[in-house]
Amino acid sequence: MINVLLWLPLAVGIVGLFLPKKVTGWWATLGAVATLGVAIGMALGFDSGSSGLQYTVDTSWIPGLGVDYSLGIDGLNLFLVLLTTVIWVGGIAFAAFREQERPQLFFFLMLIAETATLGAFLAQDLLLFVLFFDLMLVPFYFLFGAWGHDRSGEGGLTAPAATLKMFIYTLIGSLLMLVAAIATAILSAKGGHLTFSIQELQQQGLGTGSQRWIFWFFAAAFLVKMPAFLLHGWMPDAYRAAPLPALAVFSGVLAKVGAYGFLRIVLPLFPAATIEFQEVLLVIALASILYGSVMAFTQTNVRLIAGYSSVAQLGFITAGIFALRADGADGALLQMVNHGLVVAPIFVIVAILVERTGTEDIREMGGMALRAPVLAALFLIVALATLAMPGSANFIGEFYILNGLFQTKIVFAFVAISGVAMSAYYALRLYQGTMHNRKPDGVASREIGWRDGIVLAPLVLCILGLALYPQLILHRTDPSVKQTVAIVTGGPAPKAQLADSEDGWTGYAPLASGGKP
Amino acid sequence: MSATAWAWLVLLFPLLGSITIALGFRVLPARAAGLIGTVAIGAAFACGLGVLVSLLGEAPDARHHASSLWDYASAAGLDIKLGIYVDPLSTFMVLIVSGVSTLIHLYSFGYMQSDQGYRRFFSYLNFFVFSMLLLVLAGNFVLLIVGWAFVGFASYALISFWYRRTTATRAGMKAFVINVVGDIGLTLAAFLIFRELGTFEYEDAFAKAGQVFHTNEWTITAICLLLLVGAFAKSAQLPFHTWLPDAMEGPTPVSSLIHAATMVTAGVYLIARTHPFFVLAPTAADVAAFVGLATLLVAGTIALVMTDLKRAIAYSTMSQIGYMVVGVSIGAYSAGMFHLMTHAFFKALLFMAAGSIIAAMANEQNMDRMSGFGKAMRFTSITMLCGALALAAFPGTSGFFSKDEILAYASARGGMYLIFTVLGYVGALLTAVYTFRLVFRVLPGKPCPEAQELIDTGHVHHAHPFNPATGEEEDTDVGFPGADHHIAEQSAPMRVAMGVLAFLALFAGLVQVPGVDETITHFLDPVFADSPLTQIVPSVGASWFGLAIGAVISLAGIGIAYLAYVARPELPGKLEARLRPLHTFLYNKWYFDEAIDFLIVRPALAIGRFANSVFERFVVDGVVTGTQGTVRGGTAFVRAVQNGFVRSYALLLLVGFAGLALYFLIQSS
Amino acid sequence: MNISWYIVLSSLLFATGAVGILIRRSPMVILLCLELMLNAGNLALVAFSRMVGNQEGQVFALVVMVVAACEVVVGLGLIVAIFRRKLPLDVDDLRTLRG
Amino acid sequence: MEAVLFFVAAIGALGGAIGVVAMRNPFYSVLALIIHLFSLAALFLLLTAAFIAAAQVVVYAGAVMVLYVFVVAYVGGGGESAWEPIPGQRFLAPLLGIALFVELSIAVLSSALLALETEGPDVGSGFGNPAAIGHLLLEKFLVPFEASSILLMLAAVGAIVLANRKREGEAA
Amino acid sequence: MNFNAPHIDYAGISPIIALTVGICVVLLSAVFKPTRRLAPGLTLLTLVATAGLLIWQWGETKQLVTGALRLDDLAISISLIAVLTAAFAVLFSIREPAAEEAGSGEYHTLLLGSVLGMVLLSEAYNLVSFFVALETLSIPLYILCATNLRREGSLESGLKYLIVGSLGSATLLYGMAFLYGGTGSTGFEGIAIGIAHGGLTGDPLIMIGIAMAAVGLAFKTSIAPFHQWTPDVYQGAPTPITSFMAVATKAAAFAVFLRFFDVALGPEASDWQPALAVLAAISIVVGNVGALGQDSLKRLLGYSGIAQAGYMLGGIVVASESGVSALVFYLAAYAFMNLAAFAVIVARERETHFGDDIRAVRGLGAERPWLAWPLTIAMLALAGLPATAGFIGKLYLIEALVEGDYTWLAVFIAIGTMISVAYYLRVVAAMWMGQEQPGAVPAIAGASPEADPVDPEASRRWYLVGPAVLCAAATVFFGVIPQPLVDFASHAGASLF
Repeated sequence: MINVLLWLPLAVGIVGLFLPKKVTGWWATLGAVATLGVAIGMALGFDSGSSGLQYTVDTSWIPGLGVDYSLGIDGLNLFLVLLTTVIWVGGIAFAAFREQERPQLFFFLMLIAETATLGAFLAQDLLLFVLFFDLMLVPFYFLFGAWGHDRSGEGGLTAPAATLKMFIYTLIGSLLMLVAAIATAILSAKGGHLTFSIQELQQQGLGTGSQRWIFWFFAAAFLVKMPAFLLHGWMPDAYRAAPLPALAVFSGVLAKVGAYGFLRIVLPLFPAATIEFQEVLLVIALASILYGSVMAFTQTNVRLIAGYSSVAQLGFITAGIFALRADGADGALLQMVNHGLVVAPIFVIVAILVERTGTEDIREMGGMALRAPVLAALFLIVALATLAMPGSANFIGEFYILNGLFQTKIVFAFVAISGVAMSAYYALRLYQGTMHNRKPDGVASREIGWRDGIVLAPLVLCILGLALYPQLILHRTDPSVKQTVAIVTGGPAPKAQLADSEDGWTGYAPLASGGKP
Repeated sequence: MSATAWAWLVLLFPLLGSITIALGFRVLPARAAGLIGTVAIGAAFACGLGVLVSLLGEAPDARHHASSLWDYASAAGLDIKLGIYVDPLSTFMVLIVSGVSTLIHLYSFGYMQSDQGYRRFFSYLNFFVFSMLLLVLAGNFVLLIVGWAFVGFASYALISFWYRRTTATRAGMKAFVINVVGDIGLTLAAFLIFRELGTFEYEDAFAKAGQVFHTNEWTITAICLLLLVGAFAKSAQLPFHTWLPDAMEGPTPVSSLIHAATMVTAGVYLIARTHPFFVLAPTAADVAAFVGLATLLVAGTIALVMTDLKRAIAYSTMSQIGYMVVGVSIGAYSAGMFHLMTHAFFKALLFMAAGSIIAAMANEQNMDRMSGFGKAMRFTSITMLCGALALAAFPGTSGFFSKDEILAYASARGGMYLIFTVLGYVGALLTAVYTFRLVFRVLPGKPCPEAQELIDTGHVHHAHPFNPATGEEEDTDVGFPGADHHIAEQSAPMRVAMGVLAFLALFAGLVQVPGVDETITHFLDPVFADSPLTQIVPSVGASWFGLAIGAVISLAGIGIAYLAYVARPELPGKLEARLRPLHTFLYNKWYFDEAIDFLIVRPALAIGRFANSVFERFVVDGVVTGTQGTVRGGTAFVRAVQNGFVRSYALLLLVGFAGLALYFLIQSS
Repeated sequence: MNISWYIVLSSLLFATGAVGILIRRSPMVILLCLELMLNAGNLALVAFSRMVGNQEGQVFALVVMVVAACEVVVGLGLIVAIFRRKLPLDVDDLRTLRG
Repeated sequence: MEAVLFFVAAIGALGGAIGVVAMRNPFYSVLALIIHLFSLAALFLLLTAAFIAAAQVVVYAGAVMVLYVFVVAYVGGGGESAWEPIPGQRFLAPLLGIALFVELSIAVLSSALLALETEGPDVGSGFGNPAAIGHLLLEKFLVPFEASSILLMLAAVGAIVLANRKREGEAA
Repeated sequence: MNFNAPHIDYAGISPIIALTVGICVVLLSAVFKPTRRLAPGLTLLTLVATAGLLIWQWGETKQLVTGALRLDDLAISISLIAVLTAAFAVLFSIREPAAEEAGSGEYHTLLLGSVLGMVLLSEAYNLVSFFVALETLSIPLYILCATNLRREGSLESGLKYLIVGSLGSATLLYGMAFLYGGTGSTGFEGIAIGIAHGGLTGDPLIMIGIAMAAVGLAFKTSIAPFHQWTPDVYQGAPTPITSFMAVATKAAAFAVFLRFFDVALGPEASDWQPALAVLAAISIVVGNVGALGQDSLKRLLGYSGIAQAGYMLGGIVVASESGVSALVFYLAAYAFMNLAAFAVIVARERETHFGDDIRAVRGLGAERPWLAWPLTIAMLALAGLPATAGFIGKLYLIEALVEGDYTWLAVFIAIGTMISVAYYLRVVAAMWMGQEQPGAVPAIAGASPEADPVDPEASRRWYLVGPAVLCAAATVFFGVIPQPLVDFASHAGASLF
C-alpha cells in the first residue's frame, strides 16, 4: 500500500513519457488523482489513537552501509502526505489545462517531484530521508530552469541562473546534512551495529557534544529549505523565475519538508542540543516572521508578496516546533497543512491574474472583482485564511503555536503575535490591490472558467472544511506529537486522553537543562 | 424547546440567509435577496424571543446554560468546543442585535434598492448579524474571538462595499487592521487566562477566577487590560477610535447598524460579560472608566465642529459608547446595558434619517450646504427630531433615563467616581449642543437647492457623481453613496423601520424608570449578582434628583444650540474666528490620525523599504555574491597558474615535493 | 668510503637534474636531465644494495636502465614528430593548452 | 686509493651533470652526459656492481647516446635563446634545487640507520656479477624482467608510430 | 651454480598472459594489410578474454611468481574496471582520426600495452614490478596522447605528459630507492617488516622516501599540486584516450596507491595520513574551483577529475578496510559516469564543428534525447545527486571518513560537491535550457572549433550511443540497487588486509 503510494507517481510519469503530447496532461492528472485516492484510503484506515508508526515497510536496502528502505506513517506525516497528494493534483491539473512545451517531460518531472516529496515525508530511515530530500530538488531544477521566465531582459537573472542559485543554496544544507546523518549513525552506533533507522538511533542516543554540531548541520538544511531569515537569498530570484504550477506545489509542500524534518529528526535525535539551542532557533523564527511580513508589505511583485508571506508563515511554524510543547508542535503541524492549502491556491490565482493583467506588479492590477465575483470570492477566502482569520484553521494553528510559545517563552510570543497584525495588512493588500480599487486600462477583468474553477474550488473547500473542523487533524497528530515532544522534554510519553484530564493544560515545560545524555 | 436550542436557531438563520444569497447571486432576483435577508433576521429575532420566553420560564438563578456542538480544536490539553452560553445578558444582546438588525434590513430593503451589488450587500449584512450573534452567544473565549474577528471582517467588507473608491478600500483596511490589533489583545488575554485558569470556557474561568487570583494581582490586571485593548479597538475608544469616522465611507445602513447600533457596542458587552475579572482588578476597571470618560469628552468636542453629517453622528456615537463603558466599568452594569439599548434605537434612527437626507442631497454630506429639509422631507425630519431629542436626553425620552442612570450610579458610588458624574453632565451638555447643531443646520431655514428641487419636482436631485473626499470621479460600475438611493418619503419599508425606531427612541426609556419599574435591572440581575458593586444602588430620590439636573442640562444645551444656529447664526463664525487654534485642533480631530501615522505606519513602511532596498541587497545577497566572488577569484588564480608552460608545471610539482618532504622531515622523530 | 657519501652525491645529481628540467627549454636537453635524475636513482639503488648486501637494488637499477631507454626512445620519437610538424623545438612554445 | 677513485669519479659525474644542464648546445650536453655516465659506471664498480657498470657503459653510453646523437644531428641542435619567458623560473629553479638537495641530505645524514656510516658488509666475490644478477632476474624478478621486455617492444612500436614517415604526419 | 625456476601459478597470471598474447596478435595483425581491419575486434576479444579470466580468478588470494605480484580481489576488481574502460575506449576509437593516424594495429597494441601495465600495477607486490608496471602503463599513454599527429595539441599534450610524467616517476624511483635502502627489501611486506622491526618508524630516510613515493603516486592520480598535467593532457589527447586515461589510469594508480601505502607503509600510517588528507583537501578545492567556467568539456572533466581524485584519496587517508571498499566503489561508479559523459562528447565532437566545446551540446535535450539523457545522468551523478551511483559513492566515502575520524575532510567533500554543482549543472542547463550564454570560441587545438565534422552520423552510431546509454543505465541502476556493487567493493576491501 505505502509502496504504491510512493512509487505510483513515478510509474505514471515514466509511462507518460511515451504518450502523445495531447494526453500526457490528462494521464498525469489521472495519476495524481489516483495517488490522492491511495493516500485518502490510507488516511481512512489510519488508527488515530496510536502514536506509533503504521503501514510500515522495513527491508534492508544497502546492508553493506546499514541503510534500510523503511517507510511508515504516523501522526506527524499523515496529513503532510495528504497535503502533498492534494496540492499535486491541483498543480498538475492546472498545468494540464494549459499548453506546455515538451509536456511529456514537464509532467514526468512533476511526478518525480511528487514521489521524491512523498518519500521525504514517508522515510523512516535517516539516510533514505536525506536521499529523498536531495532528490526533491532535482526535478524542480529542471522545471524552474527549463520552463521558467528568463528575466535577463529586465536586469534579473536568467531562469537557469536563478535556479542554479536556489539549487546550490539548498544543496549546502542538504550536503552538510548528509555528513551529519552519517555522523549521527556512526557516532551513536559506537562501533556497534550501524543503522540509520530513526527509531533505533533514537534508542541508541548520541553524546551531547556531537549533538551540538550535528544539530546545526541539520538545522542548516531545514532552515534553507523553508526558507528562514538570512537563508532566504535564493527565494526571490527562484520565485520570480519559476513557472507558476510548479511554484504552487513547490512553496505549497517543499517548504514544509524542512519544518517536518525538525519534528521527525532533530527533536527526537538531538534532544539535548534542541533544548540548548531553543532560544536561538526561536530568534531565527521571530526574525523570519517579522522580516517576512515587513518585506511582504513592501513588495510589489505578487509572487514575492506570497513568497515572503511564506517566510513569515514558516517562521510561525518553526516557533511552534521550538516552543517544545505539545500544543505548539500540534499547531505547527496543523499550520503546515493550512499554509500548504492556502499558498498553493494563491499561486494558482496569481497565475490566473497574470494571464488577465499581463503583469506581476500589484500596482498595475486591480478592480478585478466586479466582472469576476467567483474568483474574487475564492481569493477572498484564501486571503482571509492566509491572514489566519479567526474561524479559519490557520487561526487555530497559529493559536496553538502562539499558545505554546506563550506558555514557555512569553516574550517571544508577544513579538511573534505582532506578525499576525502585519499578515492582516499584506494579505488584504494583496487581495485589494488585485480585486478592488480602480481597474487600470488593459486589465481584462474576466471570470475564471470551469477549468480553473475545478482546480481552485476543491482547495478552497479543503480550507473551509478544516475551518469548521480542525479537530480532524489535531486529533490525529496529537499522540505522535506528544511522544516526540516528550522525548525532548524528558517528560513521560503522555497518554492520549491527557487532553481531558484536569491539569492537562500545564503542558510539559522544558527541563532547565540536560534532556537526554 | 430549550433556550440553547432556540439560541442555535438564532445563529442558524442569518448564516443560512447569508449563504443562500451568496450562492444564489446569479439566480436570485434582487428583491428576493433583500426579502430572504430580512426574513432570516426576522426569524432570528423571533427565536431570540423564544430564548427569552424559555429563560423567563426558569428560576432567576438557573437562567444560564452552556451547550456545544462538537470539539472544535481539542488537543494537547487545550479544550476548545464549538459552544454557546445563554444567559440573560447574552439574550438581552441577542434581542437588541436581531431586533435592530431586522429594522435596518427593512430600511436597506428600500434604501439600497437601486444600488449595484444589492445581493452582495444583503449577504454581507446577514453575515454580519450572524457574526454579531456568534459574538454575543459564544460560550468560550476562542469562539468569542472568532465572532469578534468575523464582525471585524463584516465591517471591513461593508465599509469597502463600494470597492472601487480608494477612500472606501483604505478606510476598510484601516478598520480591519485596527480591529485585528483588538483581536490580538483578546488572543493574548485568552492565552493568559488559559495559563492561569487552564480553560477557555466562560463558566469555569469565572468560577476559578475567584479562587485563583486575589484582587489586583498583576496577572488578572494584565488579563483585563488585554481584554480592554480588544474592547476599545472594537468600540472605537481612545486611542483606537480613528477607524470609526472613516468607516462612514460605507453605505448609510451599514453605519447605522454596525457603526452605531451593534458592533461598536461589543466592547461594552465584553466588559459586562467579563465583569468577574474586572471586579478582581479594580485598577483595570478604573482605567477602562477613565478612558471611556476621555473618549466621551474628546468625541463630544470633535462632534461640535464636524461639518460632515455622518461623521458628526459617528463622533457622537463614540461619546455615547464612552458613557456605556464608564457605566459597565464602574459597576452600573444594567444601566450601561440599558444605555446600550436606547442608544441602539436612537442612533440607528439618526443614521437612517441622515441617509435619507444624504440621498436627497445626492451624495453631499457637508452640513454647511444643507438646510430647509424640514419642509422638503417631513417624515424624515420628524423622525430625525425624535432621534435627536433622545440623544440629547430630552426629558422623558429613552436617552434621558438611560444616561442619567449611569451618572446617578456614579454619584451613588461616590468618592472619586463623582468626577464621572460631573464630567458626565458636561458631556451631556456637549451632546445636547452638537445634536441640535445638526438638527438646526439641516431641518429649518430656507431650503437649499436640492431640497428646493425635491419640493418642486418631488424628485431626488441628481448630481454628477464624484467622491467629495478625493474629488475623483466615481466609478459607477460598482456604485457609490447616494447613487440614486431612496429617501424615506418614497419608500414604505424605510418609513416602517424609521417609524418603529422613532417610537422606541421616544418611549423605550419607560421600561426602566427609577422607582417605578426597573425591568432591565431585574432581568439582568442574575448575571451580575456575583459582583459586589451591584450592592450599591442609588436611592430613588437621588436618581430623580439626577434626572432633574439632566433635564435642565439637556434643555440648556438645546437652548445654546438654538441660540447659536437659529437665533444668531453669525455667532459660530465669530467664535470660530476667536478660538481659531482650538477650532483647528478640534477640526483635525485632536490630530490622532497624524500621531498614529507618524508613530506606527511610517516607521513600519520605512523599515520595509530599508529591508527591501538595503538589507536584502547587501546583506542577504551579499552573502551569495561574496562567496561567489571568492570562488571566482580562486578560479582566476588556478587558471593563471595553469599557464601552459610545462616547465612551470614541473616547478610546481617539485615545489609540492619540497613542501611534502619538509612536512615529513618535520614529522620524523 | 661510507655509503652516505654515495647517497649524498646521488641526491646532488638528482637536484641537478631537476634544476636542468626547470631551466632548459630544448626538449632534448630536458630528456637528458631526466636521464640524470634516473641515474641518480640508480646510483642510490646500487649504493643501498651494497649497503644492505643484497643485489635486488642492482637488479632494480638494471630495470631502471631499460625504462630510461624506453623513455628516451619515446621522447626522441616525439621530438622527431614535432620536428616533422615544423613546430619549434622549444617546450615554452608548446602552450596552446592552458587555463 | 679507493677514496681517490671515488672523488675522481664523483667529480666526473657531477661535472658531467652540470655540463648537461649548462651547455647551450644540445650536442655538447649529450657529450657531457656521456662523461657523466662513464664516471657513474666507475662508481658502480666501486660499489662492486660489475654487471651494472658494464650494462651502463654498453647500453647507455653506447646505444642510447648514439641514438641521441643521431636525433640531434637530424633535428639540428640549435642552442636556445637566453630569454626566460616564465617569470621567476630562473630564480626559483636553483633555489628549489638547493632545497631538494638539502632536504635529501638531511634525510640521509640525520637517519638513525647506522649502516649508512659503513662501507657496507663484506660480500662474497660473486656479489653483483652477471651470474648473480641473472639468477635474480630469472627467479625472483622474472615478472619485471618479462614486463620490461614488453615495455621495450611497446616503446619501439611507439617510436614507429611517432616517427613513421609514410603517413602524412609531415604533410601538415 | 644451479638454476631453480620459480614456481609459476599459471591460473593466477592467466589474465596477464592473455593480454600479452593479445598484444602480440594485434601487433601482428597490423603487419599484414588484410588483417589490419581486425585490430579493434581482436583487441575487444583479448579484453573480453582477460575479463573472463579475471572473473574466473575472483575470490582467489595468492602471491604470484615469488611474490612479485599479488592476485586478490582488489587487483581483480581494479583490473576489471581497467579492462572494461579499455573496451569502451576501443569502441570510441572506431572512426577515430587518431587511430587511423597511428595505424589501427599499433594504436590498439599500445592501448593493450597500457592495460597490461594497469593489470600488473594493480597486482604489483614489490618495488621493481611496481615501477615497471607503472612505466608500462604510462609510456604507451605518452604515445597515444600524441597519436593525433595532425593536431598540435595532441603532440603538445604527449610531450607535456612525457616530461612531467617522467619527472614524477623519477621522483617515485628515488623514493623507492630510499625505502629499499632503509629496509633492505623490495617486497611490500618486506618493507613493512623492515620499518616495523628495524626500529625505523619515523626515520628521516623512510619519511623522505614516503614523501617521494607519495609525490609519484599523487602525480599519477592527479592530486593537486601535482595535477597540472591533467587538464592539458585530457584536452589535448584524442577523446577516446582521454576517457581511457581519466578512468583506467586513475583506477590502477589508486590500486597501487592503496597497496603501497596500506601494506608497505602501513606502519607509518599515522605519519602520512594527515599529509594525504591535506593533499585531498587541496585537490578538492583546486579541482572544483578550476573547473568553473571551463568551456572545453574535456578540460572541465579534467578538472573535475582532479576534484574527484581528491574525494577518492579520502579512502586512502583513513587507511581502513572500509576506506578501501569505498574507494573501489567510487572508482567503479566513476568509471560509469565518466564513460557515459565521454561517449556523448566523442559523438558530438565528430558530429558538430564545435569540437568538445560546451556549445556542442547546447539544445541536445530537444534534438538528441538519447545522448542528452546519458550526459545529464552522468553530470548529476558526478555532482553526487541521489538515485545515482555517485551519491552512494560519496555516501560510502563519507561513511569511511567519519569512521576514520576525518569528518572535517567529509565536510570538505560536501563543500566541494556544492561548488562542483555549479559547473556540472552548467552543462545540463546547456542541454535542456538552451539559455547558455555563448562563450568565446576557444582558439585551442584541443577543441579546434573549425575542425570539420568527421562523422555527421556520429550521434546514431551504436558504438557511441550504446555505451552512453549502457553506462548511464548502470549509473542509475547502482544508484537505486547499489548492494551488488557494494559487495564487489567490500570484497576488494577485505582482500587487502
